[in-house]
Amino acid sequence: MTVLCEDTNFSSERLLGLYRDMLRIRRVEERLAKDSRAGNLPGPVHLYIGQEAVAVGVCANLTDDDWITSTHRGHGHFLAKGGAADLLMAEVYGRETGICRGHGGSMHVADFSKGIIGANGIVGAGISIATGAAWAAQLEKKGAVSIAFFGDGAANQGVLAEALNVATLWKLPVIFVCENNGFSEFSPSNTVTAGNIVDRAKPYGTAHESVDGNDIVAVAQTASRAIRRARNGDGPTLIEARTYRLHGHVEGEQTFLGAEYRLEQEVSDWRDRDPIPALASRMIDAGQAAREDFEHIEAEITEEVARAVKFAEDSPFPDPDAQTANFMFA
Amino acid sequence: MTVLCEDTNFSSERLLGLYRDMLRIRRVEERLAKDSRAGNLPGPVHLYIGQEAVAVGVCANLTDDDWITSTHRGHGHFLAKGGAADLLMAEVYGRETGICRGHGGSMHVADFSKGIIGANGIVGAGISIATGAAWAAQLEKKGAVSIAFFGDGAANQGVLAEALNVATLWKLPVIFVCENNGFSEFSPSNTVTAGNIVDRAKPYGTAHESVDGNDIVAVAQTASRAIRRARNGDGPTLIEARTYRLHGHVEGEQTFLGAEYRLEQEVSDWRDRDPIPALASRMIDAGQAAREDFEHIEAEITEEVARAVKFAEDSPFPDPDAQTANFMFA
Amino acid sequence: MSKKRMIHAINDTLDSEMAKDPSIVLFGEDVEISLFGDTRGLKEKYGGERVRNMPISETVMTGMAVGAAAVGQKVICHMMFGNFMYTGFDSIANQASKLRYMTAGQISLPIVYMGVFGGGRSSAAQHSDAMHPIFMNLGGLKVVLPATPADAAGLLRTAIHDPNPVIFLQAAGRGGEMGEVPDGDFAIELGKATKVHEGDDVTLVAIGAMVRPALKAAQLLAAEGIGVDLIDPRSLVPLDTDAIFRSVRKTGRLIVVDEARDMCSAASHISALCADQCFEALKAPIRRLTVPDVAIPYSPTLEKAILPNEGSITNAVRTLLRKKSLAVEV
Amino acid sequence: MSKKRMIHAINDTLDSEMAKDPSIVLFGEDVEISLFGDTRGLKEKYGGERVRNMPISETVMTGMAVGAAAVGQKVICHMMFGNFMYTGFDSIANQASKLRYMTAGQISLPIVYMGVFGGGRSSAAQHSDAMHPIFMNLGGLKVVLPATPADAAGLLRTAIHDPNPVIFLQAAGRGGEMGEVPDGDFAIELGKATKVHEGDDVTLVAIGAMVRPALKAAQLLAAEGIGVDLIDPRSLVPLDTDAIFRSVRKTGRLIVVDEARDMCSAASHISALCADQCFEALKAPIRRLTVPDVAIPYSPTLEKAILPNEGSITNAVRTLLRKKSLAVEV
Ligand SMILES: Cc1ncc(C[n+]2csc(CCOP(=O)(O)OP(=O)(O)O)c2C)c(N)n1
Ligand SMILES: Cc1ncc(C[n+]2csc(CCOP(=O)(O)OP(=O)(O)O)c2C)c(N)n1
Ligand SMILES: [Mg+2]
Ligand SMILES: [Mg+2]
Repeated sequence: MTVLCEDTNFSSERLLGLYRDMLRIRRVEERLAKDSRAGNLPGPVHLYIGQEAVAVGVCANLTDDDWITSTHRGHGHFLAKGGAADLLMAEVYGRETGICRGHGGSMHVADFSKGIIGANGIVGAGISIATGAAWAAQLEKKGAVSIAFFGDGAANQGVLAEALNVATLWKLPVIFVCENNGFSEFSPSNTVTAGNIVDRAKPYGTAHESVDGNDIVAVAQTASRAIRRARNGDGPTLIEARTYRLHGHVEGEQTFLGAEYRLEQEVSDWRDRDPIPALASRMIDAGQAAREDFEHIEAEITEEVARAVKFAEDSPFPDPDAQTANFMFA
Repeated sequence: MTVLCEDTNFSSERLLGLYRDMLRIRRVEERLAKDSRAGNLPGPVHLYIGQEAVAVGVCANLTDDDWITSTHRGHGHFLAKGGAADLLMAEVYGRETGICRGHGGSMHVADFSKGIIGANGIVGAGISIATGAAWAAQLEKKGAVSIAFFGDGAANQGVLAEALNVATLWKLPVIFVCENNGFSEFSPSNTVTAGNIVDRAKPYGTAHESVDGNDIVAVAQTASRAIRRARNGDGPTLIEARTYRLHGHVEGEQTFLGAEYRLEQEVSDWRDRDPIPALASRMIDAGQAAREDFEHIEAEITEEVARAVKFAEDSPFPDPDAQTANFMFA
Repeated sequence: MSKKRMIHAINDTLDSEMAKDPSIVLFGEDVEISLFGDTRGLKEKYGGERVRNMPISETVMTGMAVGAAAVGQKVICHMMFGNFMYTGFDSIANQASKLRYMTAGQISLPIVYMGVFGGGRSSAAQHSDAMHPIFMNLGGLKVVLPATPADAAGLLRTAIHDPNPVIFLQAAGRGGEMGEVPDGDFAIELGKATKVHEGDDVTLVAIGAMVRPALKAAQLLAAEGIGVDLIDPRSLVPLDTDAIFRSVRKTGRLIVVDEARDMCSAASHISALCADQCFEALKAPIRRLTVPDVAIPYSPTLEKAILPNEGSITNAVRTLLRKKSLAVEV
Repeated sequence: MSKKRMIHAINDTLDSEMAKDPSIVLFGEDVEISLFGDTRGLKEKYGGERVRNMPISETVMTGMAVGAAAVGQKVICHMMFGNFMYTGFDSIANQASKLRYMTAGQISLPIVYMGVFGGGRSSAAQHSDAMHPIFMNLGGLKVVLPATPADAAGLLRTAIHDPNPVIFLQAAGRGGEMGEVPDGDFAIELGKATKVHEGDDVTLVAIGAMVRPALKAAQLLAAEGIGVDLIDPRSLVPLDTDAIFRSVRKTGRLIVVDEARDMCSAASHISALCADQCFEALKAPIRRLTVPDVAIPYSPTLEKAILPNEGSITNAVRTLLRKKSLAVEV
């Protein structure tokens, strides 16, 4: 019997914590998938299911004083960074009690009190925002870092090149985390993305690492190295995490897309590499946890999600008379 | 006695032609520098003096059916690609007879009949336009290529990364020619540009070459290889040509800048490497030309410039009543 | 005549024009599979060189359209959501809108920038702007907003062959709407308004998605004995001022219904035109029904409240007509 | 009081505010040496972390401003020419203008985007737009256009500390203009117009660079016995509608002078507001003096002809007042 990971940072307790954080994302989003199918959600949702190890692995190294920017597929980052499930759920339901009081919705969930600058409906936009937050962190000299999560599709936005250049020159404490899930919307990556994304750091002399994005321990370790460099003033890192989204680009896409754009075999291969059961098996195999530990967590999360749903369902929709233009200017 | 260049493409006659083309740019712009000092020009001018070998060396491989896009420092590209000195001069003077009938000015000289899509006041903008023209060339299947000239400063615009990616994926017949003159406006390149620009092609798997931009033969050969690849359907190339502008960023900058931003020594070192006398000496040393050849060319160019100036000076300013909104829509 | 959805009317028009004119090319993100369905099936018919998926790279994309059009292609540049035109804004605002004028008409630029615009579906702030006023202000761009499937087909056909850049905005809420579309290749001239409802008491000018609620309002008001002259301009550049002025001079009253934010909206401009040109015919203040100057909120209650609708339109008409004295309101 | 150029008034204001408030940071291309002089000397005083040269990367730049401001800095983002705001448009239009609203007021975004705008100096199409209407239409942005050195100082001081994004546009032709500036830290509230000239016959609202020719026109007309009430709104968002309405209700006549292109200009919007709110006071059509809907031409004869000036303003006033009958003009 060997421990799963020799890195002493990964105690059983910590690993179970990571498991819990991944499962929370999974169960919240499974509920949203169901809601979407049932027509309960006002707008579109892009689910993170299958990619949980990236957000959780990276955010495991962060505190509320660190900043993240996220994407249209942002629920996972929100929850992993400490955002509350009930506030998320109420937001996606469009309710007054949502984290943005219903003004933002799924693509704009943000909680500045937790360092969550927010999801973003513009592909690639979080990259520049995180770079700016990193400049602020550098000026404040408290060792905070800033993380930009973005997809492989977003890596084709020129803003990434601009950000790598300026962040490297200024040694900004920013980590660019590219979640390469193999698709840029409905286009397979290799049809729209030349070369390897991680290599895009090289011409600038930016630190870079590539990692299995479905291996939470590997992600956490890679991120930890990058974050340490950033906190030490050694500048940015580009991390490419290879992963897969087990759901579609957007929930309900089957109803309006004319064609299938991915192979069943591919989906099922990746389902076999689902990061959540993978961590559980590895822990059990290594004797670091028992099946009941996971059942216990499952039960807790089930309850948490049920509470969040009830909270959202019981909340009123925002009253337009009270709201319009309220938040236009500070 | 050895010939200057073993490449049989470089006969004495051709080399003298390249010399003439460089000298034309030089003398036209020296006149514009004088005009600028004298307050004769309506708007600002950014001179190409010192960089002539790049435009001439590249354009030596092109025909009127090929396309170029240029920059704010665009007179050299215009003339090298076959634009007429008198039409350029009249345009910069703001006259009705200018190539854009006074509507464009120095930063917008364009002559579509010569394949000159035009100078551009937006740094980096020509990159995407050339990429689009290359797509058209690919569709038309006549072997035309498209060249984007841009500066080292422009290389920090994200559009370069976007263009490298798409042009490589689509195998577009476009050559990205970065004229690295060491300055991005008034900022030394190394303060705003991380790494080597030529390396920015690598992550996409784009062909790339770096060349001494003051050596016209080297430029012409490098461009020739890239253009051959493009015409053969083998896709784009990024060329980095190292050069220097012997004048300032914009004529007259001394009068409004508070400080010097480059060393006299640096300027004089580069003056010693001026591509125009360099070619003359090399040809004379190799016995490929005699001093009188150059004197002859000098005399011809002097006359051509004088004619161009007279043409411009004798031309009326455009009549606003006849013009306004004339060119708004086709 | 056959009944179809607007999105299918667009798809059919693209298909029939591409079949006839090989110089028409179309590109954009996922245009092959087609998120909305408007470009579906075209790649299969016209091949991968003429119908091409782009990487997520709006900056290079809008500029490629300029380059390809400048050298002879008719380009359809599919931007998906109008808000992504902001991402690729430079080449629309600084290039496409200006290049013909700057070069004194050396070229035409047959580009259609297509996108979905406007609110109503909880797509939230970054997918719901009504950005036509911004493009109207740039000059050099035509701006088209069809309200029915037939108009979408007829206007798009004209737009594709127009030698100028056209912003073609399809209302988010209208794509799925059914309507009769004439068979065959029918085209509608840009700059020709339609009279959607006839009446003598008040002129309503309604734009894009606002035409439908305005028509319902007009029908309702007709039953109350109030005669509404309802005009759909269909294109905002060029704008059929004749039709609008004629109506306002008849009714003496004008309300403009526009889904744009209020400040510098199309409603502002049409109001201003009439306050200048129809002054002596006016019997009442000119009113605008627009969106408040905020981002579009996600929650349906909030979004519904800020968009003009049948109720707010009928109210506005009734209020305007009830005004016995024209007392100043503040 | 001391007499200074507008550019020095801006420089002094930046200096005094940065001295007092260490959370103010400033960045942009060549802000260290400073092309215009407005940021000169600040790096030497406040260090390279707070005053930073950017690479030519407007896309990341505007977004970095959002990120840094969202997490607590007061950011001055120097865009050089207003046209380059188009290059970095996405983060202004999709992020800065919306982020506070989308997050239901979780944050403030103290950013000043500075730039030079407008024509008059043969800077040609890509350096001469008057783009304030575009920013007005985006919502969520304040828009400030000082006409004198004193206003530049007082408004900029307020803008820097305003918790919202402010577009601060300095007229290209005005930077070198002298004017008395009060000593000390004087601030001018945004949304407060000034009455530049008093009169009873016609209201002129003039914006930015148009204030000076409008004042000259007012003085000239005063000598002819025509009383011009000349209002400079100074900020367009917020707009001092009270001051404008009060004047229009007094004079019954309005001409708006705006250097923007006509369609959806600030002139359109102010006209529309008055056609709605001051209707019963109006004695004559509302006129706009704006720029035709074309790119700004280079040649001085062409440029001069399209910009409103003293002559066209006096003519417009005389024509409006001469109208005995209010016959319809087309
Ligand atoms: C600027 C912009 N362009 C296009 C889109 C439409 N869009 C939304 S998500 C998406 C694909 C993003 O791919 P990737 O970055 O790989 O993220 P993933 O969806 O795979 O997580 C696209 C094209 C957008 N939202 N913003
Ligand atoms: C989008 C944009 N940003 C900034 C500028 C201002 N500007 C004009 S030239 C220049 C420097 C360009 O440097 P480089 O690309 O190296 O060309 P060079 O001047 O050295 O030939 C800058 C910053 C501009 N014209 N356009
Ligand atoms: Mg992806
Ligand atoms: Mg340079």
